[in-house]
Amino acid sequence: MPDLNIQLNGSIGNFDLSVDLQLPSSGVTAIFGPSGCGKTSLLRCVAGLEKISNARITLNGEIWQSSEKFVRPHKRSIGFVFQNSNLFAHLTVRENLGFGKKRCGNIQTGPSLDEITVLFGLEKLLERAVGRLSGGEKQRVALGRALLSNPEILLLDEPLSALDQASKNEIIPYLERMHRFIDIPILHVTHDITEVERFADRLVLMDGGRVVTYGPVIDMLTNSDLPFSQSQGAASILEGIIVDIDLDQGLSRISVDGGTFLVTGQPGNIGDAVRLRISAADISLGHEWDVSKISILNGLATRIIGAVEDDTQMQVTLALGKDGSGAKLLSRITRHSWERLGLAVDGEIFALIKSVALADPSGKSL
Amino acid sequence: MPDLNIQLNGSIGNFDLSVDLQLPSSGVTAIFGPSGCGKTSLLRCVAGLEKISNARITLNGEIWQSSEKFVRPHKRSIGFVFQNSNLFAHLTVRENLGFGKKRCGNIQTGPSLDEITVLFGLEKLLERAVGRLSGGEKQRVALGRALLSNPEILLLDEPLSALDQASKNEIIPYLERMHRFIDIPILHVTHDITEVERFADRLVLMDGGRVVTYGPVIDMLTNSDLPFSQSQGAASILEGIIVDIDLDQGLSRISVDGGTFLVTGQPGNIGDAVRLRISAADISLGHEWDVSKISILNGLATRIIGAVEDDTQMQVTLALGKDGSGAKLLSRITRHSWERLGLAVDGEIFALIKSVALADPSGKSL
Amino acid sequence: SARAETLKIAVAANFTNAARGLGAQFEADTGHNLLFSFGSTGKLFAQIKYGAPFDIFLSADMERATKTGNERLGLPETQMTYAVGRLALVTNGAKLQDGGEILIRPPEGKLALANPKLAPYGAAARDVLKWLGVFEQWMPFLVTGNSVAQAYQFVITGNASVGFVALSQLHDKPRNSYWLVPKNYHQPIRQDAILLNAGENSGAARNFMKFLGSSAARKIIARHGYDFDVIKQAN
Amino acid sequence: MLEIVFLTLKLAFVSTVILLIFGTPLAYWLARSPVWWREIIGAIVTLPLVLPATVIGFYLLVFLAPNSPAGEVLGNLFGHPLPFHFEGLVLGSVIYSLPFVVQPIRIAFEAMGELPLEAAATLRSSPLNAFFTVALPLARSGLITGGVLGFAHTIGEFGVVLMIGGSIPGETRVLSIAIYEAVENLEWSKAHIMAGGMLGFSFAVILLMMLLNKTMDRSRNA
Amino acid sequence: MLEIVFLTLKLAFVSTVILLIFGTPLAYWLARSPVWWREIIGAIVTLPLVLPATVIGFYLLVFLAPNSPAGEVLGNLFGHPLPFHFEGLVLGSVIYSLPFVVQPIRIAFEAMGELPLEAAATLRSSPLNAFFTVALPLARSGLITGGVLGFAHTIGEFGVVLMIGGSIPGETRVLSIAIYEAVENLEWSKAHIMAGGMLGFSFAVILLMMLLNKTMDRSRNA
Ligand SMILES: Nc1ncnc2c1ncn2[C@@H]1O[C@H](COP(=O)(O)OP(=O)(O)OP(=O)(O)O)[C@@H](O)[C@H]1O
Ligand SMILES: Nc1ncnc2c1ncn2[C@@H]1O[C@H](COP(=O)(O)OP(=O)(O)OP(=O)(O)O)[C@@H](O)[C@H]1O
Ligand SMILES: [Mg+2]
Ligand SMILES: [Mg+2]
Repeated sequence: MPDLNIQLNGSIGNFDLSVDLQLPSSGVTAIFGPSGCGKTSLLRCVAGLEKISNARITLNGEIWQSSEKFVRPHKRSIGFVFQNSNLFAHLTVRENLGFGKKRCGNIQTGPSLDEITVLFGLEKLLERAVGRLSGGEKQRVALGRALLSNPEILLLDEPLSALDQASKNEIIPYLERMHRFIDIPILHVTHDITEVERFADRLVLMDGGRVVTYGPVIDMLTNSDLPFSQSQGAASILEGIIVDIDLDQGLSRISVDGGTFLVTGQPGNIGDAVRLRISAADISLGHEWDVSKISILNGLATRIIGAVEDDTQMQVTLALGKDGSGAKLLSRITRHSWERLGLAVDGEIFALIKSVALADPSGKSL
Repeated sequence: MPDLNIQLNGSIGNFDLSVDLQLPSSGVTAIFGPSGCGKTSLLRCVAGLEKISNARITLNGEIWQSSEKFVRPHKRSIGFVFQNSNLFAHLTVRENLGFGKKRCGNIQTGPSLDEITVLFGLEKLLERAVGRLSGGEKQRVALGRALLSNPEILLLDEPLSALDQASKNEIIPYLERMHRFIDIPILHVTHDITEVERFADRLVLMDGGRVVTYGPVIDMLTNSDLPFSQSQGAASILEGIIVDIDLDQGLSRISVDGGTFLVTGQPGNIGDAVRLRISAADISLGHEWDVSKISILNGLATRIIGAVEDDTQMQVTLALGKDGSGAKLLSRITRHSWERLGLAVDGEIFALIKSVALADPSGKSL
Repeated sequence: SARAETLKIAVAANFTNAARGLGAQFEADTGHNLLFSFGSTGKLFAQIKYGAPFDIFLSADMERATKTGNERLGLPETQMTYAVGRLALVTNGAKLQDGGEILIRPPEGKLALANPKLAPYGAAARDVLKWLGVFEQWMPFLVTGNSVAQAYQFVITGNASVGFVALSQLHDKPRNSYWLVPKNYHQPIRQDAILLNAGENSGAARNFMKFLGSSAARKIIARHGYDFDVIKQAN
Repeated sequence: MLEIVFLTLKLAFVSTVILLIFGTPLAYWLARSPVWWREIIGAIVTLPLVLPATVIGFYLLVFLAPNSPAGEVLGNLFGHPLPFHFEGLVLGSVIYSLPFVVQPIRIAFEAMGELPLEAAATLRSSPLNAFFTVALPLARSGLITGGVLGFAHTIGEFGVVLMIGGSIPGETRVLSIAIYEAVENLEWSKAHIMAGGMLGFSFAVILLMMLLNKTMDRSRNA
Repeated sequence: MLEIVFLTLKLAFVSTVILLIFGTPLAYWLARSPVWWREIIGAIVTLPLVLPATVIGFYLLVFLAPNSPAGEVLGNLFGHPLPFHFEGLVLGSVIYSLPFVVQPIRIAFEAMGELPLEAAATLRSSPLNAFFTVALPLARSGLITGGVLGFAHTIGEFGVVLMIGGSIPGETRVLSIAIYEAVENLEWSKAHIMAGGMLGFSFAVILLMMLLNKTMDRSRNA
């Protein structure tokens, strides 16, 4: 049963917004689209900050907006991170963080102020006036403030855009853990496809105020009708389970539908479900694979199930397993290689992938 | 002769800033560092918005700040893009864009308002009040406004952070062209290492108010003392010249010091200097290379000139050419492969790199 | 003097209507032009002292006119009493049975009067209360206005039940709607005029001073509720 | 004399407090209400200014007279008619100083914009709570300025106060009336002393408030 | 009568213009100067308020008397002493209304913050140019409010004007004095008509200015 329902039909100023989304009440939904396509507007409607006439919004059966009803923003249990931070200028960092915490009742389930302070590296800033923070510091305080307010849904409007990679690498896994433990839905606006790949369960693709399409990230990224698979940054996401860990070599074996991958690092414990992101440009194709001659540790038997010519490159869709029944992979090779290797749809081929290319950039999880 | 000199020693509030930079008066200098390390403060000092007591700033021999002199901001020919856009709320988009243009004298060398409008996709927004723009739209207007003011130096504080990849792919090449034609220095604060790799000539690495190190991007990225080469996202940058273009196959041949690469797309015309970014994780090593068996089009003979063990991976530094006299490459492989292939420093090995992995994500230039 | 002159005359506010009557007559007679500035006597004196361009000062009392002369702001020899004010008692509707009898009765409501410090009518009103021996009794019930005009407003608006005002304010009211306080209940309210330095060489100004003492003028002044029984004639 | 000073301060403080209590919500409403007649109310609030103080006082006197409808109601409420009583002075001062209090506060509320209130709403702060914990602190400058102007104007105003108060010692005779009397009565040295004391005291109060405002200022460059 | 109305409007417009011309830079300075005695000037500007209008008028009279030093200088400058002339009225009105004009504008400048001016400076706009093209438009609400308050207060003020002007017909006798005199002289129907006209006219002017302010408003939610 879809638990977060968003139906919007109307306009803000003279910007038309037309959205119809049914989302589960947990997991991360990335909202993706060009500048000015209505991502912020969508979040504002969900938060009740914008009141579109013809709208229906429900969360877990509770009606937030319908033709008869409009729950005002402060009655909605949301955590909102504004695109521009929007901190309270008259309060210190500590008071900003505490503002929501104080008002969310006695529930002690959420994170504590200390926890957030440490996570976001705000220890030295707590007594600072927010006017004297750097851009990234503001963004961290804003995110911390939202997390502390113990929300039933998190609405994040590019919360990490002003942060360096190291900070992101600290924060994303935390958000990931949090949403898995507290099990609340997160709508996450971002322009960073790698954030989507690492962190999102579902993807909503918007353009010009409408939802172009939405669905599980894995399907969306490999769907050849969508721009993702066409782009140079195209990648596939595979879900697998850790079946073996070689601590000495620093390699883990992950079993996916139709094959096994060797990856560097230890993404979890044996039995854990993990996600593999494989960039299409990282997959080479070869008729043979000899692990003693080349540093490529993964050579998986696959069947070519599709190929799209894109200018001078081929976007090849592969299915793991000789019979092509396994998980799908995207590979991107030159037309030159496609021809020279004599490849064709339905042919069998090895997909060659370096273990190192499979490591998560954060070095923490996949 | 270094033409942009920045020496700062002092504090803003209780944040200590200590900078000593000599930069050429053209080219892009990326400023990189964690949130709160002083990047914005540095730009503000150069712009004259912050007045540190003990400072000396000169541009092309003109003293902007010294112990005797302080040129006020409006007397400095800067184009500043603020981290928070900082548009004029009382003006429309068109008036914001025109604000600097009007005041920069009669010089007609800079871009025109129409040009900027089209480039940044602002056609429909020109008469809009800036309070009603989306985050990305604001950022585009701010960047356009700075470019139109015909500056002698561009100070960009995360100008693209709120933009989607497609917009970035439009804007970055334009900035690149611009800085090459007008030949002004650009200081570019960013958290996105790929922006640095694509766009910057020099890199300034900051931390805690000090410059950790700075130098040409190419050296910095492959320098094994710096965090870049250690990270999973490590990459090398090679400079080369286009020697051949196969329009039919969509491949270009680029000659670098010690070898030749086949890349997809047409990054320029024959004879053009281009830059190749090669992610360390994208380079496989092999004892042999048969282009008819595998879709990897580049197999370059290299010599291993260094190897650093990093946990369970090897960070391998290669030099092109059998004699190891050519350009340097970084490769990252598992220790497992390193051992299985029997590799050692000074050994010869093929570096295997997909052409597709060498394509620029923008699809426009390398 | 055939040439028409413009005279600036500072006039105590209580004399406003009478002054207008006099002015009309004088202008008709002589062709001169009169500009009256009305104000409280204290204000007018301060203005004269600090350079106000008035030719003649019609004070509401004797002292300020004398002071004007003493400080050489005007010509002492021209000082004259042009009117003697009469005090009247009004109520806000209640019938005045027998003169000041209402003052003897236990106080009811507020008694309005002009500020004794600022306005001679106020001082006179206080004299009356003292003369009747009821000042102490009324003390807590006194409300003072800036001027007799304000005292009258207190009564008319119904906020004070009874008030001392100038007879000149009542000249169009029926004789039985107020009690004219006997002259001997208080010091006479002499209003003196004096020719100021600015008017020294003006024939029209001297003319007006002369006119002020004329019987034609007195008729007009009397009509506006003023007396003449103690007139110190200037020489 | 002490009595007069005390009464003056009492009037100024009471009026300022009342002005802030009523003026602040009014200013908030004027700054944010979407109704079309908002500006009409705004203009009406300013209107008392254009009449001379004594004239306002006179109309108030008529309006509040014991036998007028409003006077009767208010008289019953307070147990006595308002004119010639302290409460009447307060009423007159409040009406006459209202625009000086409302307008600066309104500007401060307008300058604040909607964003902080939106942030507050997303953090479960009700409109009322946000008014107190976000809007008021952010409009602090406006509140203090409004308060200072209201305070100063109440101290200095005497036209309305004289008219509606009747200058009753201990009840409605305030310092401004005493100074006025001294000036009119040519007791200039007395006037100088009183005026000097009043200026000195008020200067101290105003300066204190303004310095307080600055030291509380966290939001510069925010 | 027409003469009085004309004189009144002339006084109000001239004073408002002068108040804005001098009050705006003063407010800008008060909002942004880093010097420690800034707040002292701020308090001094507010101080005239605490004295009764007639008392202010009296001190101005003394200060500007032809035989005083200041009076001599100004007298020579204008060709005649200022008291009892139109110019004197303007001076008195300006001094007495200054705080009402300066404070709202100051708040608007403060609320604007440094950022727009920094942006202007990076676009080659000199401080003076930025003041006119950035600061003034952004402080528009404050300017209009200040102007409206100054205008209304000048129209309604009569204490200072009466003292320093002397109510000379055609020269210094303005409507507020005429209404005051009509009320004092018990000519109430005349007072009602004048007060009504004045209220109606002022209401129209104030409403117009406030609506103008709102229609020019681009910056909401900015
Ligand atoms: N006015 C000030 N007073 C005191 N400290 C300040 C002031 N302004 C900034 N700082 C501090 O100085 C440090 C550097 O700030 P700066 O804005 O230069 O960082 P930054 O490198 O631009 O960071 P970011 O990437 O987050 O924008 C921060 O820790 C910030 O909190
Ligand atoms: N109040 C308003 N009136 C009219 N148009 C508006 C208003 N607010 C936003 N818009 C327009 O609506 C469109 C969507 O804005 P929105 O902020 O939702 O975009 P966005 O997807 O968040 O973009 P970005 O990634 O740049 O932040 C934009 O074109 C914007 O100009
Ligand atoms: Mg947005
Ligand atoms: Mg910054």
